[in-house]
Amino acid sequence: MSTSSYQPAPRSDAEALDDTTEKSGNERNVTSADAALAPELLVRMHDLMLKARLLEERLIRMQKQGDGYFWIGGPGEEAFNVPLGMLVDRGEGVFHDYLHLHYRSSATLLAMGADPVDALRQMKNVASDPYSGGRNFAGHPSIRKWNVVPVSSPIEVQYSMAPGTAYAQKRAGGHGITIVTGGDAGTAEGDFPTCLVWTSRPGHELPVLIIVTNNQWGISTAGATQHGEKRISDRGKAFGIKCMTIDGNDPENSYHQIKRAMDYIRTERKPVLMEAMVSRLYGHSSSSGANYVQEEADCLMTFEKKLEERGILTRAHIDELRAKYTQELLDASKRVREEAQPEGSTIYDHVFAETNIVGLAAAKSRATANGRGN
Amino acid sequence: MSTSSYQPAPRSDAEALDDTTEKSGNERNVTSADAALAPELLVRMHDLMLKARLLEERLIRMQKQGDGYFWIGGPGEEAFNVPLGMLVDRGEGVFHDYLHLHYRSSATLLAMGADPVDALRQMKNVASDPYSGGRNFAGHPSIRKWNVVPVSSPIEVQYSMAPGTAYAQKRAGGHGITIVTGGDAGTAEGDFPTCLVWTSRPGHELPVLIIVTNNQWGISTAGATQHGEKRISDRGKAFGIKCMTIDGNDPENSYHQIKRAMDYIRTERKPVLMEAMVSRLYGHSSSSGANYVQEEADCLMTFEKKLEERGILTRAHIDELRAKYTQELLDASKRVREEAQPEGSTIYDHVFAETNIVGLAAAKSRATANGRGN
Amino acid sequence: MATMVQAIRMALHVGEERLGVTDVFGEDVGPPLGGVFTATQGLKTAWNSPLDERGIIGTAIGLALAGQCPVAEIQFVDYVFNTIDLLKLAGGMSWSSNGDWNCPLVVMTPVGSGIHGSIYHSHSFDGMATHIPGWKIVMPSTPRDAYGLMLSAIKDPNPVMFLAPKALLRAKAAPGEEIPGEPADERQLSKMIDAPLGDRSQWTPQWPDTPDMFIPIGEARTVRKGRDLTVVTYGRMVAVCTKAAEELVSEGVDVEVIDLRTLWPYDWKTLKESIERTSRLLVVNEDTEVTNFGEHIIRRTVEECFYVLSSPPKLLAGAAVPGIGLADNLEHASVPQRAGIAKTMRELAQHQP
Amino acid sequence: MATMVQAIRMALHVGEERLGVTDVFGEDVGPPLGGVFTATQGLKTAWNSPLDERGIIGTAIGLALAGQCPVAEIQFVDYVFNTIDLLKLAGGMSWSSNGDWNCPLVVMTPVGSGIHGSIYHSHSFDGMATHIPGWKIVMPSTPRDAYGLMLSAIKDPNPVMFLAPKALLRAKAAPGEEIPGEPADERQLSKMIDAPLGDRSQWTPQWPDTPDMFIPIGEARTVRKGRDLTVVTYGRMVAVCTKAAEELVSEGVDVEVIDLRTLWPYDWKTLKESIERTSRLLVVNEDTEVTNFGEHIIRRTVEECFYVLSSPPKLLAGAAVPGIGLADNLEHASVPQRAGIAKTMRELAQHQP
Ligand SMILES: Cc1ncc(C[n+]2csc(CCOP(=O)(O)OP(=O)(O)O)c2C)c(N)n1
Ligand SMILES: Cc1ncc(C[n+]2csc(CCOP(=O)(O)OP(=O)(O)O)c2C)c(N)n1
Ligand SMILES: [Mg+2]
Ligand SMILES: [Mg+2]
Repeated sequence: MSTSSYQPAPRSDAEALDDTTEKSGNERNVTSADAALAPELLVRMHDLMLKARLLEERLIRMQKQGDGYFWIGGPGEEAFNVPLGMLVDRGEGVFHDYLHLHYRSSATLLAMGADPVDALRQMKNVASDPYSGGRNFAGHPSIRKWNVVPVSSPIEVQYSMAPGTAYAQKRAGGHGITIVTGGDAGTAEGDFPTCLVWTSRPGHELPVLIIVTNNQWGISTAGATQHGEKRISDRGKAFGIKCMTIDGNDPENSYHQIKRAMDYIRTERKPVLMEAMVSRLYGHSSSSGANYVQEEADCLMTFEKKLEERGILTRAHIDELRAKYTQELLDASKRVREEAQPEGSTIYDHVFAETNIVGLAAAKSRATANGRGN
Repeated sequence: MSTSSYQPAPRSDAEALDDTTEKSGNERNVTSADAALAPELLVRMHDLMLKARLLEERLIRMQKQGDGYFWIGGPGEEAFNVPLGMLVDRGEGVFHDYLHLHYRSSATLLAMGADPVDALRQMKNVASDPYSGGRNFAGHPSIRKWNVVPVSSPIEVQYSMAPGTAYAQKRAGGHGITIVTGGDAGTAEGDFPTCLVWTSRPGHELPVLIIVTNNQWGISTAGATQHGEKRISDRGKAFGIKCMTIDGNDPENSYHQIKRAMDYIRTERKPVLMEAMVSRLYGHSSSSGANYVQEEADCLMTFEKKLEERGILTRAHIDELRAKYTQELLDASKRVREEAQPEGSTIYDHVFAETNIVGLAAAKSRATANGRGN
Repeated sequence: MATMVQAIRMALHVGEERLGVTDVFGEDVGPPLGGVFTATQGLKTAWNSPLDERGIIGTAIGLALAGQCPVAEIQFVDYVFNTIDLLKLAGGMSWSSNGDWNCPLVVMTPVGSGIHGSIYHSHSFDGMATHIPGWKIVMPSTPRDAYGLMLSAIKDPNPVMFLAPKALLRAKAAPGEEIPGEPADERQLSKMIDAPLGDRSQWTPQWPDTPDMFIPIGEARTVRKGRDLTVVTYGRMVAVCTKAAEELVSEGVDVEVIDLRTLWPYDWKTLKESIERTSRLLVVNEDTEVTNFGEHIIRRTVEECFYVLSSPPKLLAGAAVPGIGLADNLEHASVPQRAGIAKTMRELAQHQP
Repeated sequence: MATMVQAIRMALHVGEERLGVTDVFGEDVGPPLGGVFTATQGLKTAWNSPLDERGIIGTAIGLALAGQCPVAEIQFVDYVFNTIDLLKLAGGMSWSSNGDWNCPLVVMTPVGSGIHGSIYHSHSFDGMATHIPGWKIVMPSTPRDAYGLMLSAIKDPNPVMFLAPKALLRAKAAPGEEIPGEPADERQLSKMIDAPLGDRSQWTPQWPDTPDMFIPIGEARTVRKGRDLTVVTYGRMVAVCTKAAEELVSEGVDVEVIDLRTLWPYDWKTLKESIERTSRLLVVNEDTEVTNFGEHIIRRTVEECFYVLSSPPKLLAGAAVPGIGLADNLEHASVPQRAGIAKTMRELAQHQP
C-alpha cells in the first residue's frame, strides 16, 4: 500500500474516540487513561523525557553563558511531546506523517530520533546547524527527510499550511497524516479557524491531528483573561470535528490519547482537534529570564515518582542517567562552541532553489507506492 | 443617562434568549416567532420592504442601461434587513448604535431613513454621491451622522473592527450597541472568529449583534460544499456567546428575534451571534447577470400574501404603491443622470483629514451625557 | 487568436497534462463557474475553496511542501493583503531552512485598473511583490506571453507570482502572436474551450494541441526598437506606451519600448543595453508612485548608467492616493493615460541638457 | 536622561493625561509586563489583547471611528504582515468616504535589526509603510524625538505609524537632548517610572512633569551640517551615519547627515536645499533594497535636481534576501555597517564626474 511502517489497528477506534470533554460543567475537565503501558515502553519514554529536559536545560545554560542569543523551547511539555514523537510515522513524502511544529517541540524531535547536538548547533548559530545554517533561533528546526516543515517564528501560520500537506496525503491514499501544533494564545489568530474550516469541508475532510498545547499563557498574558472558551477544543465542535482535551502532563495518558486519535485519523482520514494541558516550566523564553517555575506541575518529576513506585525504575538509575546525559550534552556543547560560524557572503545562498527537491521526493514515493501494486 | 432614544424593556429578556438552534439534528432548523405585530407596524414594514426591493431593481436597471458600472445589493434580504433598520438606535456617537454593514444592506439603510436617491447617485458615481463622492461602487454607503461606518469591498474586515466601536460603547455606558453583518461564505475568513474572540473576553464582553446573513452562496460556490458547520451560529457556542439561527425570510419573526437579541445586548452588554437564513434573489451581482432567481423564496411575495390574507393590505393598494415608487425612482434616476461627475483633480482630496471629526462627535456626546448628570 | 484568459487556461491545461500540476484552486475557481474571469474553466484539477485567502495561500504552501504542484488563485489582487506574512514565509522557505526545502507554487491573480473596478478591483501589486524576497514575479502583456510565462511559472521550483493585467484578459493576440497549435478561427477556439452558458455539468472542453512553449522567466521583450528614449513598462501599460510611441513617429521621435515581462529577477542586461544606447529612460506602471518598483529601476540606472544619461530618468505611475475612484475622471486622473505618456516621452526625448 | 523606551512611555502618559488617549493596547502591553520592551509600564489605559494582530488593528480602527484615541502596539513589526489589508483600509477611510470619516489612531511597533533578532525580530517596514497611502509614518532616532513625535502622532487626526528602532530603545539621549522636565539623574527617573522586578500589583509610577513638546510631523532634523555630501537616513542608521561622517572629518570630507524623522509626508524642502548645496546624495536605511523607500528619495532627486548632481546618488540598504540571519557575520553582511557607510561616503564625496 505504501512505504509507511504504520499498521492500522485491527478495528477502527473511531467509536472509542468520544468527545471526552463533555462531562464537566465549568471547570477544565481532562481525561485520564487507565490502561498501563508495557514497562519497556515506559522506560523508553522516561529516557526520552529526561534527555529532552536536559537538552533544554543545556540550551538555557548556553544562552545564559553567552553561547547563543536567544532561547525558546519546551521544558514542561515532555509528557506530551515525547509520546507524540514516538507515535509519528517518520519518513519523507506523503506516505509518512508531516509535522508542522511549534517552537516548543524539541522533545518530539528527540523522540523521533533527532541528534540533540543539532539543537545545540542552532543555539550557537554555527554553519553546521542543519536546521538553518546559523540563520534561525534555537527551537526552529527543519528536517525535510522526516517531513518536518521549517518552524517559523510567526505564531499560528502553520495551521494555515497544514491542510495543504494533508490534502496531498488524502489524495495519495495510505495512512500518512499531518500533525500541526501550537500554543493556546495563538488560537486567537485567524489561522487556527482556517485549519478547522479547511479540514472539515464536507466530502473533503482531511487527516490532520490539530494539536493545541495549552500552557495557559501567552508570554505574560494569562489565557483566562483573553479567552471566553471553557475549552479551546470546543471550537472544533461546530465543524463536526472530533474534539478532546487531555492531561498532557501524564505521558501514559498522552500516549493512549494520541494513539487513539491517530488511529482514527489514519483510517477515517478525518481531523481530530486535541487540546493538551501542559506546563511552561522555564517561563516564556530567555527574554523572560528562563528560570524554573516552582508553581507549575513538573511532568518529569511526577512520572519518575510513579515509575519508582511501580518499581520500574530506581532513583539511583535515574540519577545515573541524568548524570550521563548531562555530561554528554555538556561535552557536545563544548564541541559545538568550536565549530565555525557561517560566512557573511553566504547570505545570498538559497534565496532561490535550483531544483525541485520536494517534487523529486514526491515522485519517488509515488513510484515506490506504484511498485507495491498500489 | 444618554442621548439615545432607546428605553430598555421593563425586564431583561436575557432568559428568553435561549439558544433556539439546539432542537434539531441534521437539518438546518430555524425558529419562527408566533406573536403577531401591530398592523401599523406591518404596513410600515411592508412599505419599506417594497421600496427597498424597487430601489434595488432600479439600480439593476440603471447598470444594465449603462448608467453605472457595477451593481451589488440586497434584493431578497428585505424581510431581515428592514426590521433590523427599524430597530436601530440611530444617531451619532457612542450612545447610539454603530453599524458595520454588508454590501447587501440597502434595506436597512432605507428603514433607518436614508434617501433612496443617494443609492442612485452612488450607482451613477456622480460628485453628489454622499457616500463616496463617486469613488466607490453601489452598495458601499458611509453615513457618519448615523454611525454607519464605510462599507468596504474586502469581505469580512468589518468583523475585526466591530469590537472597537463596541468597546467604546461599553465604556461610555448607555445602551448603544454595535451591529456587524456579512455573508455566510465570508465567515471562513479569520475576521469572523476574531470578532467572536474579542467580544467574549472574560469580564470584557462587548455589546455586539454579530449577524451572518446566510444565503448559502458565495458568488458561484454553494455553502454546503465548503462548510462543515451544521449552523454557522454554532461557532459562537464555544465562546459562551448566545447563538441563534433564524428565518430571515419572515419579517415578523425577524423583528421579534432581532428585538429580543438587541434588548439582551443593550442591557446585558454582551454579544449575540445571529445567523439569518435569507435569499439571494438576483444572483451575486451584475457580474453574474443580476437576473431574478425563480428557485429562491421571495420574502416580499410571501409577506404580501400574508398581509392580504390577514386583510391588512389589498392587492390594489400594493399595486398602487408599487407603481408610485417605481415612478418616483425612475424620475430620480433621470435627475441623477444629469448630475455632474467628479473632477479628476479631486482625487487628492481627503487623503488626509484636516480635523478630527469623529473625535469632535465623541466629545460632544460625552458633554451631553455629562449634562444629563452621568 | 486566443484571448489572454484563454491562453492562461490552455497553459494550465498543459500544466495538468504534462507538467504535473495537481491543484488549480481558489474562490469560484472550480465548476460551475471556472473563475470570475473564466481562467480555469474545464480544468480537471480545478476546485473551489472556502472564501479565505489565508487558507488559500497556506494550503498552497502545504501542497507545495508535500511535493504537489499547486496553482492558487487570489480572485483579485486587492484581496491578497491579509496574506503578506504567508507570502513572505513562502518566499523564505528555501532560504530560512538553508536549502533544506523548496516551495514550488504559483499564485495567479488579476491586477490593475481599466475595467471600472473602483477602489477594490483596481489595485496593483508590483510594488509590494518585488519587495518580498524569494519570489519570482511575472506579468504578461500578451496571450502568448501569458501562456509561456505560466508554463515557466509552473515548472519553476520556487514560488512564482503570476500577475494578470485584468483589463487585458479578454484582449486578443495581435496577428503573428498566436500560440502554436491554436485553431486559426477564434470562434472555433471558443467552441472548444469556453464553457457554454447554462448547465455545464455535461460539458467537457476539447483542448487544442499546444506545445511546451516556455517563455523564460527573466527575459524582457523589446516591443519596439527606438533611438531616442527607453521606455520600461509591463502589463497593461505596454500597449498604451506602444501606441503613444507610434503617435510620436510622425514627429520624428523614435521611442524604444521594453516589456519587462518578468519583474523579478528582471532582465537588467536588456535594459542597460537599451538605456546606454538611447541615454534616456522612462518607466511606466500603474502602481502608486511612492516606493514604486519603477523607482528601483531608476535607482539602478543612476547608479550604473549615470554618465550616459542625457535627461533625468522619469517615472510615470499611479497617483499616491488610497484607491482608484469609480468615475472615469477619477480613474483617468489616477493612472497614466496615453496622452500624458506621449507628452512625457516627447519631453524626455527632446530634452536638452 | 531618558532612554527611548522611557521617552515613549512618558509621551503615552502625557497622551493619557492631556491628549485624550483612551487605549494603549496590544499583546503583553498591559500589566503585569507593560510591553516586551517596557514601553507601556504603569500606564492607566494599557491593556492586554488576545494574540491576534488582525484583532488589534481592527479594534484600533473601530475605537478610532467611535471617537476614541487608541495607540495600538504590534509587538514586533515582523508580525504586522497579516494586517496590511486593514492598514490600507485605515489609510483609506477618509478618502473612500470622501471626507465623511477620519480615522485617528496610532500604531506603534519596534522595527529593524541590531539585537540579534534573527529572521523574525529584525524586519524593517519603511518600504511597505510608505507604499500605503493615507498613513503618516514617523521614526525617531533619539528619545527626545520619540517623545515629541509620539505626542504629534497622538494628536493627528489621521492614522500614524510610529516605527521604533528596537536597537535604540534602551539607548540614552545625548547630553543636551533631554526631555524638558525629566530628572537630571537617570537612576532617579528609573526609580520613578520603571516597574520593579517581582510583584508589581501595588506599584504606581511617579511621572515627571514633562511638557506638551510636539515634534511636528513632516520636519526633518539636520544632525550634522556638511559641505560635500547629503546623507538622508532615519532610525538606527542616524547614529551609525553620524559616526561614519565624523570618521571622515580628519580626511577633510564634510558630510551632512539629515534625520528624516517623518517618512511620510517627508520634508522635501530640507532635503532639496541640502542636495542642491552639496550636489551629492546618499540614502541609508535597513530595509531590503528592492522597491525601497530610499529609491523614492533618489527618484525624486533625479527628477528635480538632476543638473546639480556631481555624482550618481546612491542607496545603501539591506540585502535583498528573505531575512536577517542570526549569526553576527550574517547580520553584518545584511545591513549597512559603519565601515561600509564611511567607504561609500568617501567615494561619493570624492567622486570626480
Ligand atoms: C504572529 C505573531 N505575533 C506575535 C508574536 C510574538 N510572540 C511570540 S510567542 C508569543 C506567545 C505565544 O503564546 P502561545 O500561543 O500560547 O504559545 P506558548 O508560547 O505559550 O507555547 C507571542 C505573542 C509572534 N511570534 N507571532
Ligand atoms: C477578502 C475578499 N475576498 C474575496 C472577495 C471577492 N468576493 C466578493 S463577494 C464574494 C462572495 C461573498 O459571499 P458571502 O460572504 O456569502 O456574501 P454574499 O455575497 O453571499 O452576501 C467574494 C468571494 C472580496 N470581496 N473580499
Ligand atoms: Mg501558551
Ligand atoms: Mg452568501
